[in-house]
Amino acid sequence: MRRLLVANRGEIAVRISRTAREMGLETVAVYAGDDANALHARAMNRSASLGPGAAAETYLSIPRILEAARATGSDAIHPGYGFLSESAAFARAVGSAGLVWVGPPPEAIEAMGGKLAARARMEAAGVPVMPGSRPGASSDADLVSEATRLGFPVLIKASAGGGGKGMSRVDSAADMPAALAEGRRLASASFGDDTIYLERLLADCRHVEFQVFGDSTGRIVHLFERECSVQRRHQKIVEEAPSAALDPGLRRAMGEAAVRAASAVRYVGAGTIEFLLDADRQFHFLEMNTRLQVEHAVTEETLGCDLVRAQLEVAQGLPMPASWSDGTLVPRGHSIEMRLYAEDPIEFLPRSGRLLEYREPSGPGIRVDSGVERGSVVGLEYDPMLAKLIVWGPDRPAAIGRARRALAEWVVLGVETNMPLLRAVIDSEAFGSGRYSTDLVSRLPRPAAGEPPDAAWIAAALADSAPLGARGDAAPAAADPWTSASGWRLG
Amino acid sequence: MRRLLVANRGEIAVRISRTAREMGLETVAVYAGDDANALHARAMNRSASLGPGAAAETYLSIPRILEAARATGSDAIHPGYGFLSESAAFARAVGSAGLVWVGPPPEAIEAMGGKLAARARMEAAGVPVMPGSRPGASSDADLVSEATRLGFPVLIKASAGGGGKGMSRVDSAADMPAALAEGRRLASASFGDDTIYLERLLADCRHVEFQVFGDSTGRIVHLFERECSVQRRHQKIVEEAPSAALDPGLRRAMGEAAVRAASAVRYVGAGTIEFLLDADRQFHFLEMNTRLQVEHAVTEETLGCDLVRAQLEVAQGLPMPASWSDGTLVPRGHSIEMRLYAEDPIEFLPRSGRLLEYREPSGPGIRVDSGVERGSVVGLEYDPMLAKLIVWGPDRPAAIGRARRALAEWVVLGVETNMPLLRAVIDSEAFGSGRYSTDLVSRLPRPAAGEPPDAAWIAAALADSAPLGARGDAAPAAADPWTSASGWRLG
Amino acid sequence: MSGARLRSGDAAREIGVEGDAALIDGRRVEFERRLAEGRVEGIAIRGREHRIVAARDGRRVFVWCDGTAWTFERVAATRTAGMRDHGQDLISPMPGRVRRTMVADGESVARGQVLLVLEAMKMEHSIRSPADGTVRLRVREGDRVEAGVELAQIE
Amino acid sequence: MSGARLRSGDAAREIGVEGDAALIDGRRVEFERRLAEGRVEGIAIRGREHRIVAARDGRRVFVWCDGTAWTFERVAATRTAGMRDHGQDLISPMPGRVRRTMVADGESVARGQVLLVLEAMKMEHSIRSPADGTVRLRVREGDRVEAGVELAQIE
Repeated sequence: MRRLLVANRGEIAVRISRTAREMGLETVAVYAGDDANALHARAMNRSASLGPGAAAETYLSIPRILEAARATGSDAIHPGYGFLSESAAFARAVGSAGLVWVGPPPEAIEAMGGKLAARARMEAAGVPVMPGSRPGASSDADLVSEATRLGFPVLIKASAGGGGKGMSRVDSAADMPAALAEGRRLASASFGDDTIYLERLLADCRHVEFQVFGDSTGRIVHLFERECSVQRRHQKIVEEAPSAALDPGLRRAMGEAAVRAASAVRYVGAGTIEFLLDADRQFHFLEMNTRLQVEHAVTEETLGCDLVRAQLEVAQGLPMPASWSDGTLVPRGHSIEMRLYAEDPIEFLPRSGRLLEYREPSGPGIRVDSGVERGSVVGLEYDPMLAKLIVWGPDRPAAIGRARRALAEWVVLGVETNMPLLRAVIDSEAFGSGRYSTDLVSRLPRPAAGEPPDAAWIAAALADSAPLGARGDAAPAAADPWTSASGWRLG
Repeated sequence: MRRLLVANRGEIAVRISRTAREMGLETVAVYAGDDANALHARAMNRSASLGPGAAAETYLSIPRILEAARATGSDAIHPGYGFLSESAAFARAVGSAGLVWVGPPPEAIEAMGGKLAARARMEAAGVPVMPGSRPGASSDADLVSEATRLGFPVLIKASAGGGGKGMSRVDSAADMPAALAEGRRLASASFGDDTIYLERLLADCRHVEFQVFGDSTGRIVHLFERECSVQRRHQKIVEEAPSAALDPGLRRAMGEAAVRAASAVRYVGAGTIEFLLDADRQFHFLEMNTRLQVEHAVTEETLGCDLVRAQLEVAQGLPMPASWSDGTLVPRGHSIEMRLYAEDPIEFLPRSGRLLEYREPSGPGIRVDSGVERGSVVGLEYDPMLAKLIVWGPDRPAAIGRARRALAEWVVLGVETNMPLLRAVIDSEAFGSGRYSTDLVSRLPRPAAGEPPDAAWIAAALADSAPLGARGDAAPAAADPWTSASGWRLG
Repeated sequence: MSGARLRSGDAAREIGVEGDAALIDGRRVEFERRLAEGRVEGIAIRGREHRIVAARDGRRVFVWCDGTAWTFERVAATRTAGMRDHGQDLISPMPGRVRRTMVADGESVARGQVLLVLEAMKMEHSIRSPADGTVRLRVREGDRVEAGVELAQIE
Repeated sequence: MSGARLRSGDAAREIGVEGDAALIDGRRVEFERRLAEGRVEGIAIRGREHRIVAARDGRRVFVWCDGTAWTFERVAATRTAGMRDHGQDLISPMPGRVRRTMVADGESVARGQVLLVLEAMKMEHSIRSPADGTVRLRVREGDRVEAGVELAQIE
């Protein structure tokens, strides 16, 4: 492996290329036509355009990415997360093209990709699975009767889905027919497969996942857990390791179940087993993500490892680091990740614009994995996550203090973000106590804008009266061909 | 302790205030008149001017700092390193003013401050001391005879000195009289005390120091070593932990000697025992630094601790963290610190100017402790260190790869720095092998400027022809009161 | 003394600055500036330091102060009294299709009210009014719009 | 086509840019710009990406390219041929005292040669010639100088 193409964009593309460069690899970026000036396209040794078009024709186009690999002389492809990362077809096509695929075997992707089949397989492997509809139940009548058996509320999920997308809650049998129809429509539209299934919806749950890792010698280990219960719209915004909800016994039991789950599909590389932990401290398999996770960084910080380096090594047939399998690996301290989204902090609707200022926190215990910088244009075409702040501290209270300090150093101007929500979470009593469940965000008081302090009014007046073109102002439109594409502007 | 005054400037003032804020303390900056716009003066909750004048009248003025503490209602003072950090008089004055002194007891500072007396004390405590002139030797005749006994070359050192300042090498008896006269003159001018002594000068040595820490219960521990052999002008520029020169036996022996040394002066707080390790793997006490060290960060990264937090806790009478004294503390991975100086990379002469651009590296394993930002004015009044880059990796080769990658991300424009030297060190075979001694820098080929690549010529032509006032250019002089003070400008 | 009326969210203030003193709705506040490269990057008031980063984009001023980002808009300038307020345009950021209009042309709308729904990149985006006022729609349901097209104006 | 003669260290090049092609001493180099907010922050040449940050300060242009910082000076502009070169001034950055002059007024000096030694803040600083030329000293040994004072000029 000499030249690695990163088939992704944003922070994860930059993050992967950083480790690849540290290993002495050349890195190759790909970009959609409208993304030629994005940070990730400039951050690597080479780059190749994927041509014009939306994601489906660019970052999701297997032929275009393989053509980019060929044109740049790349010999390996890392898919990141999202896009084609969980496409068995892509994994196979990469292999057929004679390139190294930095990911699990396509068979493992397939085995876990169909959520309904995966549930059955996990049950067979002795992994506790969240109670749900039996595999054969597909007609309305069957599913309504299954829902009644499970007890309302239930969740409708797409078998081809995952990551919290396309889920909906149903509270009574009367609502079922309409909800099933809408669920099938959404599943078909989003994933090209209208197969749906039901899961029992438990209140007061925590979402706890285990990092697993396998290598070509057949060894499979877990790399401890991540607590991912801080969610909005079923998507994670704050993660931490370790989870305050686990004691050593539960951690061991869940870790062993995670290894069983990964072993059942002969997993190689980095993957994640997602569990729901209920109020009775019972855990239930939800799904496996057969790729690097957004929140992998909290595992890296507490274990002192580099998951991307291990992915790249294992993809070349090397064994995993010795300390991962000899039982000497012990988490140290506490790590928290906060995801910065370009979205309003109340209704979580995506926002666009241009980052007029962007300055990252730094100093002890701070890591920022970012896909943007000052001047970046934030569009609505892609996932609105801009960057991740990861803090580490010797213990959980120290990590929380550090998170608070780092959030207060992070300057993001020009695009509305969820920063107020992140601060509200970190400052909340529930998060501080460690006793919270997936409804934490919905229980927070809505972040009130309040009124600017005197210093902000004065600074605004000074900036308002400063001559145009002075530093800190946006560039004059004439000098900037990108202004016109910079999103929703108030004229 | 509620409000902490940080009696320092630059990166260490910012770094201390970060931890203090994380602990919920209010922080107070002090600044000399010409430093009102420095980063550290803006980074804290409050600030107080120390009035006009050079360092001697500001950052080194005990009355002015105490007055600032009084005016701001501060109840504790952290001195950082340099300036008043090793002044027993300051430590006493802080205590007398009823404030908490975040540092060792004045008696310990005094005991280690006179290097000649400290050598005798260490010898009595059973710590191997670098062979040198006997304490009574002060006349030229005595010192020449001592030099002959020790064997040339010898080093002349100031008893009141430290940190590599004011040392000079003498190669023969014939050079001694002139060198002694110059040594006394320098010692008197720099430290107000012309007492000098001699030390044997060993070739092929390594500079290895141990972090020690004591608390008010009388417990004293060491927190492992730092390798500090990469020096220019007797001052460190790259440090790492652990040292590739130590095996477990030598590490234990040196650690025990370090604890004996600190115990001999009933040390409390953070301190450093500096040793020279000779080609025969014998170690010799050089001096003790009774303060936080510039390079403390590599200890923090490998041990997973926060030395400033521990200093602040111990200053309030709390015990040191339990894991430091129960034997469970084990270094993990490898950390390297690189000091960015505003100086030319060949003759190491200080440079001044304005940072037209400044962007820090980030991502996994990267920490930057900086005293500057974009727009900062770099003068010649103070120490030319601008910032420190600290990397951590699972092993030494990974840390070196990360250092190389991070240096290549660090954008510093407008002021000449030692970046080319840092890159040359990290890229050198000697550093890569881990087998190097204090002459590493002098053995490097001088960094050749070479010729800019095509991309740089093109970028220069584009910037040269861009309209003034566009982003990325310096602000127009009229809008910027600091241009005229921005250092050596070519008109 | 330069003066302006600025608005941030629901709050509006008359604010003027002369030298190192500001008048905020008539209340005098003395302050010290901390500068970096001619930019104001800090404001000290009664011994308290406030970290500041400010940027301007057209009529809007963005101010980051001690960890919180605020958006200001000039409402009416004292020194330019008499100047006509231009209204606020809503510009399409990318190609798309107008799926629904939620208000009628000429209707009175409140700040935050949804004016129309744009479909772009397979997602629906609600376009809300940036201010109270009268809406002038520039597009109709079903229209395809290019990037940069004016969708509506609030007067 | 804009053109200029630029110097960096010992190297000097005639360089012109038109659109996405540059002429470097007559050699044609095609490139692609990567922009951030109108600034060129990357240049791609034959598929290779070069990260760029550039800043200008008076006559000097600073360019950071893939981890290395370069300083350029305009030597003589093609499009402004005939303009007189102003020579190069050495300006004192802070108060100090001229401890020694190492050259005589009117002497020919080489780039990098020490012209004088300034004592400031208890340290001695060697002031070197930024270019080959004839030196015009503006100060004498023992002179006290304020910040901003011209110490010498190279013609």
